[in-house]
Amino acid sequence: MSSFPWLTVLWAVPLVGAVAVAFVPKTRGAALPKQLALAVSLLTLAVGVAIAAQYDTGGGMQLTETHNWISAFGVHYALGVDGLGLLLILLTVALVPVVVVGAWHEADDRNPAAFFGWALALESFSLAVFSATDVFLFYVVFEATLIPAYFLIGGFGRAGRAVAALKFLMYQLGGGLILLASVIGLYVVSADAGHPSYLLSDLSQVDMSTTAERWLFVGFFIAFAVKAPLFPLHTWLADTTERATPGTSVLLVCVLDKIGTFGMLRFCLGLFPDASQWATPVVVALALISIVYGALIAIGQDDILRLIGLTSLSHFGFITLGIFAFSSQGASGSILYMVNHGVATAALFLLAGYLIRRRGTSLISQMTGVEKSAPVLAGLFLIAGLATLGLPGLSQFVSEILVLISAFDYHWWAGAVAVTGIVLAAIYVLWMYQRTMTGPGVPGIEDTPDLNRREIGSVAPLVLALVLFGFYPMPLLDVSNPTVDALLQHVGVSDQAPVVPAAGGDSAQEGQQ
Amino acid sequence: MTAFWVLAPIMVIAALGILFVRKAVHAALLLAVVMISLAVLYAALDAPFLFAVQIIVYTGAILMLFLFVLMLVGVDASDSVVETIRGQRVMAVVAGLLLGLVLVTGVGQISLGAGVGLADANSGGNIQALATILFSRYVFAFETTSALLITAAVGAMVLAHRERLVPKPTQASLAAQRLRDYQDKGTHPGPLPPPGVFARHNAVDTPALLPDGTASEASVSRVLAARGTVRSAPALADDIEELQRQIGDAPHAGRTGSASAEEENL
Amino acid sequence: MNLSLTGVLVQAASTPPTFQKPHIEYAQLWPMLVVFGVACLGVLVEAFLPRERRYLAQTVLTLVGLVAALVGTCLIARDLTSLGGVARGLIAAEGTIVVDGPTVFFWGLILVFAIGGVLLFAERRLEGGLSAFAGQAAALPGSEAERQASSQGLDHTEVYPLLLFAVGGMMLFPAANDLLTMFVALEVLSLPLYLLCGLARRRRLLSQEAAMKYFLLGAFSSGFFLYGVALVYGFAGSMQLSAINEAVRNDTQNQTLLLIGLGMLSVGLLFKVGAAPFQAWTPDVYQGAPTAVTAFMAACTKVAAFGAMLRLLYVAFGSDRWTWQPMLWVVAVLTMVVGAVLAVVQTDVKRMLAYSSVAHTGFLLVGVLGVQSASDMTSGQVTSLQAVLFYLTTYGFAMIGAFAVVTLVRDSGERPPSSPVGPASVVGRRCWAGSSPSSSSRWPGSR
Amino acid sequence: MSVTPYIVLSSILFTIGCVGVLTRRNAIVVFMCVELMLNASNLALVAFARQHGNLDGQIAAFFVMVVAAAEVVVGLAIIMTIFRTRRSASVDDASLLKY
Amino acid sequence: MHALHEVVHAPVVDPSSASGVFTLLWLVIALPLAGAAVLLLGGRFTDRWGHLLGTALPIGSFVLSLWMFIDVLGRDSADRQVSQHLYTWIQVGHLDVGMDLLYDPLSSLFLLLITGVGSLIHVYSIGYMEHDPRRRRFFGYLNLFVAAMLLLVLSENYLGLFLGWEGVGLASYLLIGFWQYKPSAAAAAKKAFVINRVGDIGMSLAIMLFFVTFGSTSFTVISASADRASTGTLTALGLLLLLGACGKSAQVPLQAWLLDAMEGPTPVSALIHAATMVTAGVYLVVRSSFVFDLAPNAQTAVVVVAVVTLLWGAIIGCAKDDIKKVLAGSTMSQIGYMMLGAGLGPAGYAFAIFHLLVHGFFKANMFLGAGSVMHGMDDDVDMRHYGALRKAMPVTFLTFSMGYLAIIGFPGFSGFWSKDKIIETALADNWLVGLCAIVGAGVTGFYMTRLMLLTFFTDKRWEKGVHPHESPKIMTIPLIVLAALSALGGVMLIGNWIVDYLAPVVGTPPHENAPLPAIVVTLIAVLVVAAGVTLAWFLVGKRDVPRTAPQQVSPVVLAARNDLYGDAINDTLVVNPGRRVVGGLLTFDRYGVDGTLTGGPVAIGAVAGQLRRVQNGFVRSYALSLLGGVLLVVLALLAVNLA
Repeated sequence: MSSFPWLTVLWAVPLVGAVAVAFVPKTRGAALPKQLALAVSLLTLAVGVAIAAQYDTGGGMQLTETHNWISAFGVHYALGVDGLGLLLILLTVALVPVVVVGAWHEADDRNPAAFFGWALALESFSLAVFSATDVFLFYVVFEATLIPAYFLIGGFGRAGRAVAALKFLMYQLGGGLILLASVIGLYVVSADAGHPSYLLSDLSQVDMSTTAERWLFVGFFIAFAVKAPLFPLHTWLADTTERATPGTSVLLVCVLDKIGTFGMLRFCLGLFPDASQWATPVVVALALISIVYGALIAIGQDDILRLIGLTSLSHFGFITLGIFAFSSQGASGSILYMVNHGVATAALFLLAGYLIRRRGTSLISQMTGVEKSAPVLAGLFLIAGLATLGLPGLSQFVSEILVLISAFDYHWWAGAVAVTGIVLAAIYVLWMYQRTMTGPGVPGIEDTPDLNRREIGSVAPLVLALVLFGFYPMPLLDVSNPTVDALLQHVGVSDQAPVVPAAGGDSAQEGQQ
Repeated sequence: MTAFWVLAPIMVIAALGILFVRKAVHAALLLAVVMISLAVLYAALDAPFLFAVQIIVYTGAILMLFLFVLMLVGVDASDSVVETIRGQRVMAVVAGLLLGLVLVTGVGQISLGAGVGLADANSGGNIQALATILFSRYVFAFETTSALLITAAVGAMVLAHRERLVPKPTQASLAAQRLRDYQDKGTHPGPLPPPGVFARHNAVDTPALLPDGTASEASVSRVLAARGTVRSAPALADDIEELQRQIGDAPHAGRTGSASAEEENL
Repeated sequence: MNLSLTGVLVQAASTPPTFQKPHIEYAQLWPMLVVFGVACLGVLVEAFLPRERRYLAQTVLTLVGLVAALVGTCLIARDLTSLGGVARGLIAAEGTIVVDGPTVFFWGLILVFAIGGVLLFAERRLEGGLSAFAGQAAALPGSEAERQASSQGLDHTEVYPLLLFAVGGMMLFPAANDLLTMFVALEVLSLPLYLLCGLARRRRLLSQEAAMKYFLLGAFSSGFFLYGVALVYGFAGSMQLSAINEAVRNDTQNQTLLLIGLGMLSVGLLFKVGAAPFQAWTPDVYQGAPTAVTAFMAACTKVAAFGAMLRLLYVAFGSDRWTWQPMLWVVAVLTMVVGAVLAVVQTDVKRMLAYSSVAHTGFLLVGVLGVQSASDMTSGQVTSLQAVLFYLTTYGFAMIGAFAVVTLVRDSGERPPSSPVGPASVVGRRCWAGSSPSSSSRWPGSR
Repeated sequence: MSVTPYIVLSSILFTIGCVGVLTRRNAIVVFMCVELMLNASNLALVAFARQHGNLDGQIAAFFVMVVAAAEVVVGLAIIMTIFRTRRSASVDDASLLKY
Repeated sequence: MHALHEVVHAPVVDPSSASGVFTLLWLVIALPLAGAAVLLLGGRFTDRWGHLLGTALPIGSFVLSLWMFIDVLGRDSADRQVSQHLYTWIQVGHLDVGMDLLYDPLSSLFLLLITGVGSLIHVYSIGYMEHDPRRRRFFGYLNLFVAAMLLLVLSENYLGLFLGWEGVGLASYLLIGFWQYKPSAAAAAKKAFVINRVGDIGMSLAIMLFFVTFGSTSFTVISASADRASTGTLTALGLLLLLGACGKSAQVPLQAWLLDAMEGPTPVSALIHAATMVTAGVYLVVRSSFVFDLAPNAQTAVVVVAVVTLLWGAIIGCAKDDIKKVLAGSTMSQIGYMMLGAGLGPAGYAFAIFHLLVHGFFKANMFLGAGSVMHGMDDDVDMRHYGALRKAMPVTFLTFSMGYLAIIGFPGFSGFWSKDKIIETALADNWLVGLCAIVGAGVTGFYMTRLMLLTFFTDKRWEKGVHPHESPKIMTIPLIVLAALSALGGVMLIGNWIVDYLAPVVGTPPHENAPLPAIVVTLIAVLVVAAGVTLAWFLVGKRDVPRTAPQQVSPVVLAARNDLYGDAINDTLVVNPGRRVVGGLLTFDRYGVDGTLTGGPVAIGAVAGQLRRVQNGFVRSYALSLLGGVLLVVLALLAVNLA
């Protein structure tokens, strides 16, 4: 394995790009920053692909870099990827070019250079989050992501965005503060155990008292539950997606919020396995509430962006459910779900953005019959929507069924409650589609232009991925499975055997007698 | 201790006086009483050098500076008795009493013993001993105080010194300016007419009458005009008529009329 | 009552006491001396250089002086181990000053922030070539003279020497090894600040009011400090911190004297750091003072005062920790709550930052509470002292940064957050909120 | 000779100074009350110097005088400035900065 | 169900791996799928020839299916199961789901039905949709449907089946809502999908339970070890599968969508909502025979659902004036028969499938016929506007008649054989169920006769300007083919062929002693049907039919017109409470959740707003607070140390 610092390059490229984009002289025209941003994001994508190419699906942390940072606290600059990190990294590097293309004109009336600069900065920090293997480093970049996110929300979008940005920031800071307390607590625990260290590999070996472990778990979990978000910490989500630009929402919901569930897997399970199991009933209950509650609330929305945002509440409920069901199907399903949800929701957000741009309103009740004049838009919107509702053949189904299976495995009622989510999803997706796309339309609807090439180009890769991974998800599962196995082994659980073992020689004979 | 028991009540009374006198100057003078009494107490406490410094520097220089500033601010300025901040005075007194109680009881309970006395330390002379300490152990602090003094000087300069940015106008230039204004803006170059000129009254609230009999608004202070207390000069004509009637007939018989009036007055 | 002036004078004449030339460790103290020296030079520049050349000269001179002092501090820090002793320090200037690790650290910190402050002082591109300081402080606000001073581009370049004097006092403050030096340092650092607060070019009324409030309350609090000095001196019989420590350790009598004295000393220091309930001046003064001064003041004063507080509480009263820790807990909690709660409702950004600095003071006080001796800990653990020092570092940078942004935004009104100013201010504000990467040094509970 | 009476006197004077700061409105008088507090401290210092038989207290008192001199200059300059602006030396009038 | 005691365990699915022609099994699915992809992604370039491609590919699949069928006929009956492993679809832990295909007698018949009838309908659609500007897309959707349906019946495991299951649902959704500009069409499409989703809950949970119980979703694995699972589990599985089947096959209580689904173009109704997709539920039950055979309670549930639906659909069919809705009600009813057969266990599986096949023929035939009528009547669907069309469109009339005779069970026609067998088996199983089945047959006779009379006989009632005409050849040829199949479908029963053919999959029906001789049952059924026909003749044929439906009708008719209040029940029980829950949750979210979480800061703000008043700007107040602080500090120190 080469010693080239691939992961550092991975987050450094977009960061440098962000600075470069932000400081492009205004006199050079509005297009230059966009082109530059696109180039940078594609370059990052290339780096991501290069990393994926070097990744050995055998599992374990790879491409690691470890340097002392603050030796007094045992803080390291440590990066590494495993299956989980790699998938999320790939998701991120793939989504950002899509967002750049998709949001090409979103910031035209303001400051495009700033918009794309912040977007790249967000990418950079997110990539660092996904590759950090030091808790402190993770915390630092975890918080750093808020800065670009705040400006993306507060600077661009619709009226009321400043309030939304503030609400976003307050929730995240609240969560971050609790996380900070836990991070400090972690330091105390590790220092008590001998040598203070923040390295994941060291921390996972530390023996903690049950009480300490539980407290720390709760701290970490709350922070991630705000991020993810889970009921009842979700109210920032809808406000934010309603006010921000769709591009921002994509970055926020499809990349940034994944940090929450990523953290649950990486830190809650990785560092506090016993406490995670202890907390499972509560977490599962919360996840189930999120699934049903998010879907029900989404049904009642009239703002299309708000609706899409709230669907994510439901989906994050699924992801959390899978994580805390403690089975390989659940964990792998959750990882897959993160990727698929990212892709599907990104497509949905972007298309909703195009729709709003065309119709001049985001209210579902004021849109009708768009399909007539913009069939491509409608078709893509439908596919993305169907992916969201977990239609088999589209990638989200695979993850959803894995999570459901694991939930059912955990307890039958968990599966039964979670599965109602798929009906509710059908209601909100199809009702939204029905009210926006179908019907006789309003006068003048014929003038609504269909998607142009740029717009199709931004969504087509996403839709393609949805279909591809719906029918052939194994490339993703191959990456995630070893990580999940290692994680579950660390937690100390193994999959439950089926009630009736597969037909072997002996048992079959018994049946005949 | 005689000096102490004599001076202590005086000092406390004088200090309390500072709290109650309304005029700032009185407060300054009462402070001077306290300070000078302090000087005496210093002397009683084997601090002759401080005795001198207290009188010369503190009372003589610092307090005088206070007085100077008081003069500038207005020597007869006095505080009103009414307390404007609600509850401030009560709270201040309560807090003060509490603090005094704590301090006095706390300090009064201490048992310091007889005390070493300064006979040894002052054996080589108080001033010499002080100087020795000052220029050896505390030399750095001493030098640092120079920074304080420079700061004070610079500060006073900054806040009080005003540079003249334009040359002082001479009389000639002022006159030239006045005529230039007349030329440019039509400003009246001469002095304004005084009130009452050509009117029957020369009171300040009576505008002067121009030769054509109209009132000259420039002759009355704008303040009065704003207040609306300017008297109308033509209205005063009633007054004249009245007088004329008293004097007697028509104006053409003025002379005789006036003569008869004089007779009446007599 | 041997009151006899003549006798004293006769004594003085007859037996001159033995005097020994004091030994001053110039090699270790020269950064401070450089600062004072350059300040005096600055005054001379003010006196002899023509007005139009003063700005450049003062700026360059001040910066050179501060940088030189900083370099010196670094050099001293490097040689610190060679100075020996358990505390890795040197008691200099006849025992009135101690140069040890924390001292040097505080020096460095103060100098760095002071350089930042000077740069803010010298900033005058934003207002059409005018600095943030009044053209002529003596001219009445709104008068013709003031307008003329502005139009002629007059500038109080005296602020640079004043700043340097203040920096000198700040450097002396945490290094002082006896109460007297500490008191002098307190005044040396305070007086220039009182003056600087009143020199704003804009909103002069507010600025002057801030100066007066700061001055009156500062003098009031230094009165308490001084009385505390007197009482502690009365208890211990000496001004030296080590002697006081000795007395605290041995003398169980006259505890009230000690306690009242300690309380009053604390009041003086708590006032300087802006802890509740001594925080009342902070918002008003921070708001009224020129922003550059606020930045300088907020960062440097707090560093210096915390340095002095650490030294006082731990060197002089360290053996009597249990007496003052409950009190400090109360103050710390009160400070955190008051700062955090009141910051929420402020509409003026400078006031908000002031309250945030109050809240930070509370956190720092918690850190101060946790300071313990090195032997109590396992190796590799972070000491509370380190934490406080680190926190001060980050806090200072955040404050300078935040106020620098305020300076920038001052005239442009409310800018959309996408402008280049926004990010920096949020970084600053987030540092204030204490949850950003840069100030994640809040380790109150580390044991 | 016990110095306790001196200390008690000094604390009384100090307290009076404190109360004066709180109750008087003329800025100059307020400042004079601060001076009274400093003087009270000085008295305590000098008394303790005698008690302990070393001259540190006297030196301190001397320094206090120097400091007070500088402080008075600065303070009065500030008060003068504000007086010239507002035509008032009352500390209550300077209350624009609040809330 | 006493028959069960004789069956110890169900046949095991034990396929051999594919060879020969069966290696092309994937191509059967791939061809229409490719068609769908080309047509949907190709855009306008494919407008000109898209429909031809879209028709050719299913025909290709049909040819392949036929080839395989012939191949398999030549094999030994034990050797008729073939599976093909394409690739690993999902593999996590011991969940290992392959993209596996299973070709066995059951799926072979379905293959022929889907591709055969499907191809015919494609051909028909070329004509029917000729003037629709989006014909290409229509063919794309149809191809997508065919591919999904083929996947459904070919998949070797439940997850793959579910993939096809949802795929046909999607296609159904797209095609019902094909004319999206009609709000009713869009609403109907959504309704169909959502109700199907409710059924999918059952499917999903069944899949989960399969995995948890057997560690696999493969038919092979599950059928081999099903007998070792507890009866409770198997019953649960059966009920869950039944729920899924109800959704897809429009069985009570999830029947409400089917009538609305008639908003789609008529070929869609023929293919999806009559011949193939809606029968997927029956396929599911039959395919899961290894579960149902071991879960008698689940079987009983199937029978109950089937009987209720059979009557429910028939009653609805009696009252509707919309020709397609009558056919839809009829479809519902006929699927009830199939479900009934499937619910009767090994005795009925083969007959259920048999009825399914012939129903596919005659119902497709009739739907296409109805489409042809509509084609001639300017898309009018109200039978009260028809009348005496037999002369105007003779081919349609004749072909429709074949279907009519088949569905009412006119002796000799295909429906006669299939329905008769089911009635016989039902009667043998339980006389009440059998009785209901016979009554259903009578009602079928009534409403179908009514339809025939209103459409092709009686007086002509069409408006001026409407010129009924025969459809073009491209539409009538498929009609003729289907009519022939409707008439002759009974040949499959010759020598009990279909029962033997399906035996490896569903088991051999036990020999039982029927309570009545078969011929008696047949006679009774025929007589009941004849009664229904006669009744229709008297009620409809002998009277004048008003152009508008009379409003003064009995409550029974009113209920039937309103789909027996299916929608009203749904609204009352589910939709309205749901709305209220959503509304309540929205309020709760805003004020409860958000209010609580943001309420804290607001309270702090209020307190702080009061507290900041303390900062009153007076320096003396500050000094007072400072002095207070001094006291605090000093007293705290004293209190701590001197107390």
